[in-house]
Amino acid sequence: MDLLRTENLTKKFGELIAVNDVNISIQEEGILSIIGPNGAGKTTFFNLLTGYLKPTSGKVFLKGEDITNLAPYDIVHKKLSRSFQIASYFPEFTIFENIQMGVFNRLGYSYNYFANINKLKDVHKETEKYMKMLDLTEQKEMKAKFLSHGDKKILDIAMCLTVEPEILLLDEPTSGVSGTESTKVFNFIKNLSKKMKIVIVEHDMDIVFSISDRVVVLAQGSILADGTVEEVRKNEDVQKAYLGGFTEGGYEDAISGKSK
Amino acid sequence: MNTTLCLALLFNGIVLGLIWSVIAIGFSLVLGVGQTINFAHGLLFTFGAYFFFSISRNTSFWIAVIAAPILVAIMSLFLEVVLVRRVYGQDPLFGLLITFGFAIAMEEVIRMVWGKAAYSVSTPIFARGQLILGNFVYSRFRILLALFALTILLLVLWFMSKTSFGAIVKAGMFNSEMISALGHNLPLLRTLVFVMGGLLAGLAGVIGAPLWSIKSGMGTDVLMPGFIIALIGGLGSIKGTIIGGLLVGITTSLAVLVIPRFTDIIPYVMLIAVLFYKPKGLYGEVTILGEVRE
Amino acid sequence: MKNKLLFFSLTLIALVVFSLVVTAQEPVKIGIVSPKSGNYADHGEMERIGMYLAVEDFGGKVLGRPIELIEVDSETNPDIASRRTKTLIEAQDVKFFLGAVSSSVGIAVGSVCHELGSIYICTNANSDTITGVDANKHTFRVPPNMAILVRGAAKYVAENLGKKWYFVTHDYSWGWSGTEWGRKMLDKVGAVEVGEVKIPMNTRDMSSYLLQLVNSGADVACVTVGGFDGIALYNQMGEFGIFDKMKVWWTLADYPDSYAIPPEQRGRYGMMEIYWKATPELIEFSKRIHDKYPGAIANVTETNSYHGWLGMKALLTAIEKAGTTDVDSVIKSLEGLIICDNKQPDPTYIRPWDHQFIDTMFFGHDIPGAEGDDITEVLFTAPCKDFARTMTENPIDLTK
Amino acid sequence: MKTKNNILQDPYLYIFIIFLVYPFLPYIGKYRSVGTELLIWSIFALSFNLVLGYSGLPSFGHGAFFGVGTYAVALTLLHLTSKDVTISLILAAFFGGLFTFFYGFIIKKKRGIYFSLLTVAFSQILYVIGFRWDEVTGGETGITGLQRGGFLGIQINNPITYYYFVFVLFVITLLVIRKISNSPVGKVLLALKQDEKRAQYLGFNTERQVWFIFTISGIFAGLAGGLHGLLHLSAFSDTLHWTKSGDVVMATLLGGGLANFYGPIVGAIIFISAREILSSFWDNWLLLYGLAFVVIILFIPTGLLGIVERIREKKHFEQFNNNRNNIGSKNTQEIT
Repeated sequence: MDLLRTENLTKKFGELIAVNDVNISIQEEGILSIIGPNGAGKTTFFNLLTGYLKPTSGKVFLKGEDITNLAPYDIVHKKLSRSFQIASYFPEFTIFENIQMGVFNRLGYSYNYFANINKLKDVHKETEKYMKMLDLTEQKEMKAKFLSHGDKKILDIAMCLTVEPEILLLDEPTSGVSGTESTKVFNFIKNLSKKMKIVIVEHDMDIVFSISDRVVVLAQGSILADGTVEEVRKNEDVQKAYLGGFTEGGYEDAISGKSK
Repeated sequence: MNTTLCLALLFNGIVLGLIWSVIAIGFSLVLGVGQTINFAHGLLFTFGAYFFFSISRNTSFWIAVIAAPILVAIMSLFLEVVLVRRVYGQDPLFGLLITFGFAIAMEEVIRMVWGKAAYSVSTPIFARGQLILGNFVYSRFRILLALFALTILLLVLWFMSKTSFGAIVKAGMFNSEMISALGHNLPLLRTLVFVMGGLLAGLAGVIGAPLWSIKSGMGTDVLMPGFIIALIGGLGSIKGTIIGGLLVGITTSLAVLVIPRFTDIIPYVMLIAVLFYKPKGLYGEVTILGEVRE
Repeated sequence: MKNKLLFFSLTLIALVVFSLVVTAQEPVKIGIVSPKSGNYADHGEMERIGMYLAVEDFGGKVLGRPIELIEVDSETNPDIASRRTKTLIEAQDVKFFLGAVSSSVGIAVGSVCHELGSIYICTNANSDTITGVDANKHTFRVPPNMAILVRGAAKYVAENLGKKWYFVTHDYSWGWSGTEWGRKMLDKVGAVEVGEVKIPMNTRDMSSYLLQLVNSGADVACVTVGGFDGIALYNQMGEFGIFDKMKVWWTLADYPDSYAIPPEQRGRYGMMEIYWKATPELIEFSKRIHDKYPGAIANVTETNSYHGWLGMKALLTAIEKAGTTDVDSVIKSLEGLIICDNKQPDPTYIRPWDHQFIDTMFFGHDIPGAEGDDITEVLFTAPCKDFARTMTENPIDLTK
Repeated sequence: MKTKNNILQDPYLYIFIIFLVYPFLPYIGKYRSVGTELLIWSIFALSFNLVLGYSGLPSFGHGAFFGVGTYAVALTLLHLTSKDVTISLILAAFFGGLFTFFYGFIIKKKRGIYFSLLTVAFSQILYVIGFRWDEVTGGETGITGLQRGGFLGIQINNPITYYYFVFVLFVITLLVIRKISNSPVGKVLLALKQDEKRAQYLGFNTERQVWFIFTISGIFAGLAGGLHGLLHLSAFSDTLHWTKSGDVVMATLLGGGLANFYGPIVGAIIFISAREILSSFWDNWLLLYGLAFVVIILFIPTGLLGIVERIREKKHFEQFNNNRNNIGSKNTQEIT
């Protein structure tokens, strides 16, 4: 039974077709990467999966259950969580408070009007667990808005984890992150994939080809290619879509990412 | 209920709707492009009426019709540059409060300058008398004012859809960052739109002065239908504002037969009903941070 | 040593003299609650002018003690008016209050004064309830109420203006009282009602109501609409040519409202509480107002300024008569007081059982096109006592 | 446990003492009805700040729910035989909550400009009803001449006992609202104010949170309105008018409600007493009143206590800036 399945999922903004009749099914194991040029509809696709946008037509199934019209907060309770292209977190909160929010929800405190936060031992313990996991403990009392860009990305992902998802959708986790920190993010995602299904939207070809078990290529809102890293590399249409009819010689280096 | 009365009330609703639309358009443009709630719009309307009253008494009716809106436009330039410009992009409540405070203060200035009494403007000679068709009686002056309002609305409609400035203003509503990205000077655009709103408020004041007699508090009474029609019509949509104005005007005018005492509630109920089903308003394409998600 | 003793005794004497003078000089505090801001600020201003002139007539003193006027802004808001009246009583122990342009403020201030034991003379509110169901021992009311005004004019209107009446009612308690008294007079004067339209408070655009009036086929429009709504209605009546189709009778006509209308659009009949040319004293009083307060909205004696003057004069006369500022004895001396030098043809009498001032009223007609100040002609004057409510009609007991 | 010194730092202590001693203060103590008014407005501003300060919802029609409370008290006292005020105050809070419950459902999805304008629209509906439905609300002349009986038997008719009755309710309200703002829900509200989309993706139904907090603030607003009605023994439609809703917004902003829990109280005290003093000295005081709005928004948008918060945050930033440099350097050696 597949973990996540879409049936001719389509989204139109007026005449613009952002996602065009996408049928995809995502199984249990490994890391799936979704690549494609800007405006291919990757982020819109994530928004449709997680209930942020209502599809113009088509359906989304999570473990067989139809979640098309559910709101993000209901889908999150069904263990499907996602991070954001521009890292989003609570700037005025400290890092501890940011992570604590997800724990509040999972431990059922979201409608608790009277508990004194400092006395909630279970919340405290759980939040410490995540803080250790991300070695952010030294900056525990620092306001999130003062973090470096990379740390913000990690915090965003950490907040997704507090929901203990079975599927984690990561929207360009390393974009805008400098060399040293992107390796830190890269390793972090690597060991996460052991515990849960990970779907990444990514531009960095080195990461895509070294980390993914399966690659899906999106262009103008529809799937161009879907298969292992090797199959996608060889695929004619992918090369054409990516390079727009470059001369013969240039294909290989562009695809292999050396010229970056 | 005899039919002539319903006909008269329907006709009266159209007249009322057109005049309210002139007020609503100014509010809608400022709200659309500048994303600020301009609660001083009612005050600018009042200044239009007072300027029209003073100038028409000392000079001639026609000089006043032209001079009053221009004076109000200059005043709105001052208001935008000194105050409103500092609250663009901040919490919408700030824009609302700063213009609201300015309106309270300036209303007091009006009372200091023009005194606290109510004034009336005498109907110009050419517009006196009534249009009488059988027992359908209607004031000729009101019809002329409605036509004047209609011309203003059509002018703005033409200006917004046909001229390049109009196109930039419309684009400014969709995505203000895009406008500055394309090299247009966004702050200048917002100022010009605010001044345009002021000019429209002044024109509406010229219409309102003879109609509803002039008192310092007349701005707040007119502001409510103004912003409601702007939202019902859809922000920045001129067509929407005109249709919204007619809708509200006609319903309010006919409602006198049904619930004479509570006709003033009609615009508010219509607003809540429209925004509940169509958050962007009837013809609105843009929502300003109105909804978290669809 | 000696001069120190001398110095000490001199200061002692000075102190004693000073305290004596101060007590003798203890000012009589009078609170004035009238609108200084908001839409009715102009009526409030005229009211206060009348009061200042009355204090001036008394040379600024009563019982040999200086008069101290403490003014608070009612903002024509009953909530704020009652709070500020309460503060004056609590903090400055003010025993006497005057003022109020609207009935709601009048009722609110009256109930606070009754609760805390101060006298309140309501100078400009006409709703019947102030000397009716809302009356109390501490409240007096200067202007005539709707019963007097409407009954005083009804007979003349039926005989001279027309028999088919169409009621135009300001849709709140004051407006209803005018129409109710009009309806009660219908069969007495042989008139008949051909319809009614209710105009909600704070309406700007009167067209939808005037359209119902214009082809109602009535002879007379009996209008009880006041304040800015009244001005807007009067102004827009000209537009819809109401005056060509029927006569218009305003149950309560204020001079400032007629004055605000462009001359060629005037033409209403109406019962006025004062007519500035009725007596030489009133004409002289108007000149006095004009000279001292040129900026005022009306440079002749009109309802607000006259009643402000009359209310203050009655209070000061009563205090002089009672010889003390004790509230109960001043109430006693107010009840039944007759003021002869009230600048009117007949004296003013304060009825003891409902604390209503009774004097004369004037039925006038705005002359279309009249310029300057002399814009109304008086058709007849009527004594209020013939039309005031009797005990049977208004059974109230102020002693409780 | 609260250690000794931070009890002294807790502003609650000072506010408690000031209001406790107020009637006995020289000169100003005599103004008991103004003192009671300050307490009532503090309750109103605190509950309003749950919506504005904590959830970031720019409500501009909260005067409506205050007015509903005033009318609830007036109508129950008018029609109920016994002069006991207990039922009327409970009804005031109940109806405040009921109206916010229904209207909250309608606008729970709206934000920003739409939220402000829809709350103005709703308060105007209640104003027109209150102003014109003469048979029930007394219309322009309102409802007057009420008597203040006992509350559960305690006599609260004379000004002093009523002042302390309102003082007790004020203390209870303050503790309850402080409890809510320090509770998990308080944190959720602050979170949805900063980034509502993020909060939704952590599983919070932010629309329902907005709906509930709007209702809770309505309950307290209704209570404050009821106490206002009992203070003046009357009910008028003026508090419902949208221009009056500006007062509680300005009081909350002036005090620094956006930055500090006690901001609304400070704001209410300054704003209401300034209005009283100003209006008794100058005919055209509305000019200053209007300009105050402009000055506050332009120069101290986060209010007086907001300035305090900003200084505290600057210290917080510097403190982390220097120790972050050494953390930063430690991290990089570790990886390479």
